[in-house]
Parts: sequence; C-alpha cells; structure tokens
Amino acid sequence: MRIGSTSWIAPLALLAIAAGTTVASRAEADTVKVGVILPFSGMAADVAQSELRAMKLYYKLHKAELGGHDIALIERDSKEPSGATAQTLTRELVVQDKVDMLVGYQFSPDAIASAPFITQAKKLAILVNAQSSHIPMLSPYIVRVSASSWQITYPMGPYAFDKLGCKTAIVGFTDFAPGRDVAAAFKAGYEKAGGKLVDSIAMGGPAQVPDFTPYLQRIKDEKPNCVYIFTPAASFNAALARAWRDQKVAEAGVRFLGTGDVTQDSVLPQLGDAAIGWITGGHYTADLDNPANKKFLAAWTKEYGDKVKPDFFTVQGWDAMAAVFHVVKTLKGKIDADKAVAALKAWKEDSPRGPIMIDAATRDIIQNIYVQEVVKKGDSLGIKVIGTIPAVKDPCKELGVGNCAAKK
Amino acid sequence: MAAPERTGAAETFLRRRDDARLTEAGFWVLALAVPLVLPEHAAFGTQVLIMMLFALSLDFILGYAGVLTLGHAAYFGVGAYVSGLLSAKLGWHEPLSGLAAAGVVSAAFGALSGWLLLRYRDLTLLMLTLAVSTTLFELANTWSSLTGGYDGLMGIQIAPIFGVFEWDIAGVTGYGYALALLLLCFLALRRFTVSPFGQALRGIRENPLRMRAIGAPMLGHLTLAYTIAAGVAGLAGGLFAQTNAFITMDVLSFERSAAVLTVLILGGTGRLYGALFGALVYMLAADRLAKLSPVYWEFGVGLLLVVIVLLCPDGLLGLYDRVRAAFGWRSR
Amino acid sequence: MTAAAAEPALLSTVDLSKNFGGLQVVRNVEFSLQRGARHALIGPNGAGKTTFVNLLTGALRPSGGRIAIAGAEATHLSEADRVERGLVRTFQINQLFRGLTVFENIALAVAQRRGMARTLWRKSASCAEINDEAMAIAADLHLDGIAFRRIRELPYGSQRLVEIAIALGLRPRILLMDEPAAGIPADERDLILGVVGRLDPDIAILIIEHDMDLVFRFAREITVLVGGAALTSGTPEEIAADPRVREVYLGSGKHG
Amino acid sequence: MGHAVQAAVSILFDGIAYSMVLFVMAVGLSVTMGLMGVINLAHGAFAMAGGYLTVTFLGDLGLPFLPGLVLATLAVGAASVPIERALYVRIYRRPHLDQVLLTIGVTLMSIAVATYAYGPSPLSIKLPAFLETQVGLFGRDFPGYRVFIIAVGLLAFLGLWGGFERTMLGAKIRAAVDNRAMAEATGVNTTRLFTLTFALGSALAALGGALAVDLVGLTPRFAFQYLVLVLVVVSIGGFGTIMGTFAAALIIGVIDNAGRYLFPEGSAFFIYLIVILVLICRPGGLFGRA
Repeated sequence: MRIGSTSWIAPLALLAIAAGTTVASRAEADTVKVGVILPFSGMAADVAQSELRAMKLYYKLHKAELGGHDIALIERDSKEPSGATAQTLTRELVVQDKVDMLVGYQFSPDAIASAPFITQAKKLAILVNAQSSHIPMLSPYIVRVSASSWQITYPMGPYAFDKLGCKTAIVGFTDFAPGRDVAAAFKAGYEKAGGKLVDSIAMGGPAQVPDFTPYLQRIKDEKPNCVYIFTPAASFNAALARAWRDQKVAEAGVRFLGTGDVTQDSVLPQLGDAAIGWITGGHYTADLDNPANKKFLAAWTKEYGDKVKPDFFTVQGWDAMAAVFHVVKTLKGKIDADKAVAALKAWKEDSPRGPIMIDAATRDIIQNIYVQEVVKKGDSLGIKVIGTIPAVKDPCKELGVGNCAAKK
Repeated sequence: MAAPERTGAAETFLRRRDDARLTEAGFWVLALAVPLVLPEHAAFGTQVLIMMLFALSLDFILGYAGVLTLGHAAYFGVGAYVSGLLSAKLGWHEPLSGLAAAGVVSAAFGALSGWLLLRYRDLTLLMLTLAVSTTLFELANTWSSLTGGYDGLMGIQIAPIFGVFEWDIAGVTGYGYALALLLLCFLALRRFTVSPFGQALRGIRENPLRMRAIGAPMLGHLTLAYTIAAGVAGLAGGLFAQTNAFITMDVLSFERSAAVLTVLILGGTGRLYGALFGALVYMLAADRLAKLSPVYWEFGVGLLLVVIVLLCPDGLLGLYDRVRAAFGWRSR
Repeated sequence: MTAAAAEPALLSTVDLSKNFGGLQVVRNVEFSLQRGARHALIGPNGAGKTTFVNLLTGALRPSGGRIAIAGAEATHLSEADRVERGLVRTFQINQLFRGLTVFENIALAVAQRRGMARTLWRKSASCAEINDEAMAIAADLHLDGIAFRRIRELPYGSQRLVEIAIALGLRPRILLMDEPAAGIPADERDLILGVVGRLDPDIAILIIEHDMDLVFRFAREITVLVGGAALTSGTPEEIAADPRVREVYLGSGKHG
Repeated sequence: MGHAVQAAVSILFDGIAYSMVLFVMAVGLSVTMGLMGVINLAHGAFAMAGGYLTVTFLGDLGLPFLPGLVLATLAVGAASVPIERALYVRIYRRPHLDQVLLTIGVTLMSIAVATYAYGPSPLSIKLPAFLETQVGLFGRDFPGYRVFIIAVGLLAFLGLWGGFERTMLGAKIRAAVDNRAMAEATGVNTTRLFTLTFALGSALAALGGALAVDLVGLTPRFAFQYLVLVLVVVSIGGFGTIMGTFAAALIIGVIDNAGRYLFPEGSAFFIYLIVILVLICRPGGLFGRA
C-alpha cells in the first residue's frame, strides 16, 4: 500500500477531535442537562428547527419559574430516519455528556431504535414527534407529548360517518409503515361506526415523485362519499392539491378528509384554492381560538417575526419544553427517571392546543382532536374549527390492536 | 530461464508494492486505543468502523476492478436484513454465526446479480445497479410485515459474543467486535489485492479490451470480485444490524450508496487505506459540521466532490502522496 | 523447420464474410497459415484488414463462412477460447495497461496463460513461476531496464515493444500483428523488426502492414486484400510483379 | 362499459400529459449523453432551476405566465453556458466515475442553494385563467393545463425532430453523435457544438421543470426526485435519439400512470422492472444502437 506511512494520521485526528469535545461539554453543577435529538439536517430540517425554536422560546419566557435551577440544551443532529444515528446519539448523550433527560425523536424509527438504551440508561425521554402508536410501550421511561397516529385518525372515523355524512369512504395513504398505520386506524374507527370502506389505496412510496393523478382518478371513479388521506407533511400536499383540482374530484361529489398533516399551517398557503373545503382532524392549528394560543402566537411573532407560521410541530416542541420544566420544578432539579415519569403522569397543562395531560396508564398524551376546515381568509387560506373531539386517549393502546396488540 | 538477479528484482518490486509497513500498525494500534482512552465515543466509533468496512468492499470492486455502481447499498442491506431477521424472526441470537450468514447470503446474492449485470457497461450498468437496489428498497417497504419497513425491524437481540462479552451501553464491546471484523476483512482483502487475481482486476480496470484479448474470462473475474465485495458489504450490514440491534429500510437506500461512493472518492480509490481514511474524515465532518448548518453541509459535500474530481482525482491520500513527492520525500 | 505437408494449417478460413448492415466488409475470404508462416496481409485503407483480424480473434462474429484452428472448428469459439488454443493478437493502436508497470503488463498475460489468474490467496511476490517468465520476456525484448516503470511514462517505441511482449506472455502458436510498427519513427523500426525476426520460428505470424519496406523484409508470403476480398496471394516477388496489385496501390494513391 | 372507457380515456390522457413532462426533461439529457458521452446527473438540477426561476418570475416579478415560462427557460439555457465551460469541459474525456461524482456534487450544491434562497417548503405558481379552464375534447372535459402541457411537449418533439432532420445544427449534431472524429475531420467545431447542445438540453430541462411545478409542487428535492425517472427514460430510449426518448417517455408515462391506477400497491416496482427487463434484453435501449 502506497500510503502506509500516513495511516496513523486518521485515528490521531479522531482522538484529538473527540478529546476536544469531551472537555468542551463539561457543564456547571446546578444545571439540568437535556439532550435534544432532532434531525437538524435532511428533509425535516425545517421542522426540527421550528421545534427547537419553540423550546428555546418557552425557556426564555419561563426561565424565572425554575427557582435557581437552570436547564442546558445539548443539541444533536439525528440526520436520516435510519434509527442508527439517533441511537448512537442517545448513547453518547448518556455516556459522554451525562445528560439528565432526553428530548426529541422526530421519526418513529429514531425512537424505536433508541428505546432499549433509554430503558438501560434509566433516562426520561420525551417524544417531540415520533407518532407511531406503540412507541411508549417500548420503554417505561418514554413519555409522548406529541400525538399518536391512531389518536388523530381513529376518532375521525365515527365523526365522518355520524357528522359529515360519509356513508361510503376510501382511505388513501403514502405507502410506508406510518401511512399503513393511519389507514388501519381509519378503517377501524370508521367501520366500527358503521361506515363502508370501499377501497384502501396505497398512493406511492415516500421516495417517489408525488404525482397523485392516477390515485385520485381511481377514487373519483369509485364514487365514495368521502376520501380520507394521509401524506407525510409538506412536500406532498401541494402536489395533492394540484391533482385534486385537475381531476375535479370535489366536483364529482367526493368530500376530502385527512390528517392534520395535510393542512399543516406553515404549508397551507401553498395549497391554493383547490383545498378550500378540505376537512382534517388534528391536534393543533395556529387558528385555534384560546387564550394560551393567542399568547403563544404573540410571543412567537415577537421573537421570530411573522414570516414563518408555527404549526403542530412547533407546539409539540413548546409542550415538550413545558414538560421538561414541570419535571425540573417538581423534582427541584434532582432528576430521577422514575420520579420524573411519575411527575409527568400527574401533569396537566394549558397548552396552546388546549388542555393536555399524560395518561398515567400509557404515558401517552391525552388531548383534544380538532376538526378543521380549510376556508378562505382574506387573500390566503386559513382554518375554521368546526368540531372538537375532547380528551382523546390513544385508541391503539386502548383497543390493543395493530402494533399495540402484542406486548413484548 | 531468467537470470536470478532479474527474478530478484521482480520480487523486490512486488514486495515493495505489496508488503505491509510497520507504520500501518500505527493505524490499528490507535484504532484500538480509541475505546480505551475515550470509551464514551465507542458507539460513534463503531459507526465509523462499519462505514470503513462498507467502503473497503466498494474499493475492491470499484477501486481495483473499476466497476462503477450506484447500488452498493443493496448488499449492505441484504446482510443487515439477514442477520436482523435471523434474530428478530427466527430467534437465532448468536452473533458470529448471524454475521457469517449475512456475509454468505449477501455474497450469494452478489454472485447471482453480478453474473447477470456485469456483462453490461457504462450507463446501462449504472441504471441496472440503481434499479436492482431500488427494487430491493421498495420490496423492504412493501413487505413491512416481515421487515418492519420504515418504522424498522424490532426485536433484534444479540447474545454476548462467545457467550462472554456483554453488549454495553457505551458500545465498547460493539467497537471491539467491529474492529476485529474490520481487521480480518482488511487482511483478507489486502491479500486478494496483492494476488495474481488482484493483478487481473487491475488489468480489467486499466484496459478491459486488452484483458479480453489476452483471453481473460471477464465476466468470471468480475463476478468473483463482485461476490467478494458483496460478501464484505453484507458483513458490514450484518454488523450494523447487530451493533444497533435495529434496522430500517434505510439500509437499502440510494443515499447510502451515494454516501459510500463519496467516502471512497474522498479517501482515494484502489488503495484500501483510502476507504478507511475517507470514512473517518467524512463521518467526523458529518458529525461535527452538519449541525452547524445543514444547508452549508450539503453545499460543502457537493463542493468537495467537485473539487476532488477537478483537483485531486485520487483523493486525500493521493493528494498527500503528491505533496510528499513535490517536497522530494521518498514515496514508497 | 520442416512444415510437413500432412500437418493441417494452424489457422484457416473458408468463405469468411462479414456484413455491417448492407455493407459487405469482408467477402468470401479463403486463407490459411501454416506452422512457422511469415505471412503479410496488405491492402489499401478500408480494405477490411482490421475487420478480418477481428473475425479471426473472435472480437466480431462472421456473417458467413468458417474458421478453424489447427484443423478444429473454431468459428463460434469465444475470444478467450481462441487465446487458449494459441491464437494471439497485438493491436495497431496500443492497448496497454497504462497505469501499470512493464513487468506487470507482461505478468498479467503470463498468469492468464498459466491458469493462475484466479489465484486469490498467494501473493504475487511469491509466484516465482510468473515473475521469472515475465522478466525473461522483458529481457528478450530489452525491456528489463525499464521493467518497473509505468507504461504511461514510457516513450512510444517502448510501448510498442510492450504490446508485443504481452502477446509473447501468452506463448502464441499463431500471432496476428496489426501494424506493429505503426507510429514509430523510421530509425526505430529496425528494433521492432529485429524483435519480430527473432521470434520462435515455429510460431505462425500474420502481419498487417502498410509499410511495404517492412513487409518485403519480413514476409515469405503475402495476401492482398481489396474491397474485403482476397485479390491475390503469393511470394513477395510474385506480388511485387503483379500488375493488379500495382494498379490497386497506385490507382488509389495510397502507399505506405 | 361506458364507464370503463371513460376511465381508460382519462388514464391515457393523464399518462400522456405526464409523458410529455418526462420527454421535455429527458430529451436534453439524451442528446448530450449521446453527443458528449457525459453522464450528467445534474440534469435534474437544471430542471429545478427552471422551476424556481418560473416561481420568481411569476410570483415576485409578477410577469404573465407564458413570458415568465419562456424567460425562465432561456435564462437557464444561458446560465448553463458558463457552467459547461467551467466544469463540464473538464470531464468530457474523463472516466464515468468522475462524471458521476462531479455532477452529483453540482446537484447537491444546487439543492443547498435552492434551500438557502427559497426555503425547504414546497412552492407553487399561480396559473393564468385560460389554463385553469377545462377543455372539451371528444365529448369530455380535460384540465386545460394538461392539454397545454401535451401541446408544449408535442411542439418540442416536432421542433426538435424537424430541427435535427432539417437544420445545419441538427445535421452536425447527428454527425457528431455518429462519429465524433469523422465530424471533427470534416470541419465541425465540436467545442462550440457541445456548448450549444448543452445549453439547449439545459433549457429544455428547465422548461420541463417549470411545467412540472404545477403538477407535483416544487421543493429543493426536485433535482433528485425526477432524476431517476429521467435517467430511466434516457436509458430505455437510447442515447442521442429524439424519437427514442419520445417513445420511451410515452411508454414509461402511460404504463406508470395506468399501473398506479390499477395496482397502487405495486406502483413502486413497475418502472424498475421495466428498466431491468428492457436493459437486460437491449442494453443500448429500445431505440439505441446495440
């Protein structure tokens, strides 16, 4: 090998850089160290940034309540949704940075991969997103403040049948595990209410070019009363709205329903007028009318301007920080995972998304699901809340179905 | 026949070209020192070692035989799923045999796909490798009842190595396991590259037309090399599944194929240590720099590729060689 | 050197043809090479000489006709199989392993011939049988002084010699040389010609050449290819005297 | 019965509209690959640039739709010239590995630039009223914008095909694709020819990208999303053939669209299975030279 004599450089560099970080990450004594694991690079970078901003904003506004204690965020980039990076970071934050608790996990696999180590390390982990229903079952120290896909979807089944007149329906979903989870949840809720599910359409994988034309054509030809659609947020929804308009599906008498992902506030203006009349079920919209949300929006605009609208991801970050604050205040800065979980089980919060609490049985969030209709507001689009399904528990675990059925 | 001094000259030349140097031991000693000095970096170090092994496998087929592929993750992924499924679905938790199975199945898949695909060249081969790996990726997604798809394959449990070394949370055991495998594969691959077969691969890389004209069975040679590379990539994938005790369909993604290509080019092709060096620099940079600014990081990787192609086509190690030559230091 | 009359030709073609679309590039060529032959194939540009060689080596499939090696049917053999039977070629434009050394270039051919190209676990350094033979060939061609230089660093004349050295590493029984002196300055041609002259007298050699001087110094028999068909064959004296050949060359204005 | 026919007509129509976008995006790549032999994985980046420039021209500068579209196309074509001169000329004679890496690098940089300039969220354009209407054909209504896309695609095809057959530039390109050395020997300035062809190819990519914005939305990932499809069309059609690219785009577009309508679960596989089958049987593509 020509390069023989240079080969020692590589590990030496590793040692030097690693040693540097070890020294740098030593923190002060009376500070609670919180490891934040989110995908700051890659396709969800903007979402992660929005969540982090909310966390920092909450910290800034509520710092005084900590009573002498302080909270230090140690941010790490979990990059691609492979689970591997998030897991490595979890281990590093525990072993090397000696964090007191963990916050984050955007993608479900990131949380699933890390769960065994969260248990092994005995650290509280607060899920900022990771909506796969069964995740809190994987570790007794996982608490979710976001939402589960069943929680958002399942109640919309009965609502669609009873309140929206959907006697027949089709469910369409992006063809990957979270999408199939949503489809199963809708089917369960809708059929239990007495609805007739005509078809279940896999609408292409998450990596494919998002052209929904043939799927919507198929839906139109099958003439259901309603269609319930899930796509992973953002980049797919603009395309969905285009195809919806071109295929004239609404004109054919089909009503659009979907998860709150489809009408994510920050992307809503890009959908265009084709989306007017769409109805989604979700746990937060910036157009919610309650005092906590008004205060939150005002603070957000003051801090970050009005260019970037907060959405449900943002509020998930906000509430994650609220949970962290509750733990630190309750335990007076001495963080123990079991006590922290116990503290959160008794936690009730007046969040911008309305009243929320943690289900003592499942460590999952209990929250309202709002039925949101897209309406024209001035030049742009906005959300009108046309119904509220109060205090929804995660139905997946309640029913013991799907991923939640077999407890390992 | 030949006068003895001539034979001696050939042997001297080959030994100088091929034999290990004392300084190389430095690399391995330092690699061994990482978990002892900095045990808290063992988990990350393990990921680097796996990337090194994966890049080594690509170097064998790309750097030595000159086969350009956009789908090398296919073999990494097959290996990862073999050892993952063995444990999660069949309850076989012993690590060494699980790893061996990953290597063997992946090599067999490499032999089959190589025999089919390596008769094509250029863009056709590029598209075929891309199509095969993407088909596997989509298969893993569609068949998520088995693979777990996007959400990942749960329930992988790996027994202690030799029944003795428990898997610790810091990842020191995993690091040692990965380093041992990396060293073994490195030694084997190095042996292959300095053998007459390795020489034949260089011949194919330098001039396939002439190799055919001297009667070399090109498809056979390439398929054999591809099988070996696929086997090593499968071992890397198996290692990935075992040390993380978790995989998603991401192990088969195009991004992984592109990343390993970038890693190898960064370090330099056709020299084995290029794969090791490239993996280290890339992973460290990704770990330290990406968070500073995701946008700049992506731009940086792009710029890096352009600069390497235009200014130092033989990678960082090639650049180092040239700098040494320019200063008149003896290279080799 | 006694080429017994009973011995079958080492290489022969019957009615060999090749079409590209509607264009017939090689037409019904009957041709044979005996052991020890020193045969030259000449003809104006575009006469189909290189196509004919490609048919012989198996790089191209004939549209019609047959090829036999040492009397055995070889029309459908692969390139590799023909090499194994002793049919070896060199190229008009160098086809070398440019990033490798002279020694490595030759050793590749030797390892292939010895069936050691798949040897995985032995180090090249310890394969003395390959190394000895490769170095011996290098010495025969006076390449031993530059044996460990890379091809791309060498002058063109030396590269032409390596072209031949690789072929010799295969121990050919039949050697097809496509313009071995192409591109070499006149004063260096003697070097190539000397090497060709010293080759094993048992090898049957077919040389394709434009340089009439070289052809007449080397060949004992000449075939003239015109428009894809064999116009005539004969000794150099017969060919030199043939008015049809003169007409072809002078008429088409091509010489040397 | 009548219902099935209606559905079939719709699928065919949408498939053709989709095909035309693919054709316009891919044809430039096919010609540049056939001519220069360079594997340009950054072709999708030029398409993306066309999309973003159109958004800027229509949204921020308030230009009308058609002038905005044309301007974006021309702008990308013009901008591609210095890029070709600075980067691509250096890799024309380099190994494919270098070409792949350099062009992936360019694509990554373009994605970063687009993210920086326009943000990661999807963007859209406002269509003019005359394209929002429905067009009646054969007793059926078709979305006006897709009719427009088909018209543009057909125009591009006829223009290129006619241009290749009839103009001097076309003749030179065909000659150089066939045999570059011969073309150079007969006095064709291949350097200029390459630059011109590259600019033409990039402009067409930009046009395709701009047309696609209203179909699938526009994010910085666009550069990679469409790349695979475009490569599929090029490799199936064969290099340097306009007819082949057109036919391949139609085949891929229509089969893909119909496949996704009929068998949604298998949608991810159709294209790749077609690619594997076609390339194994005809490595040079359906219409390429073997």
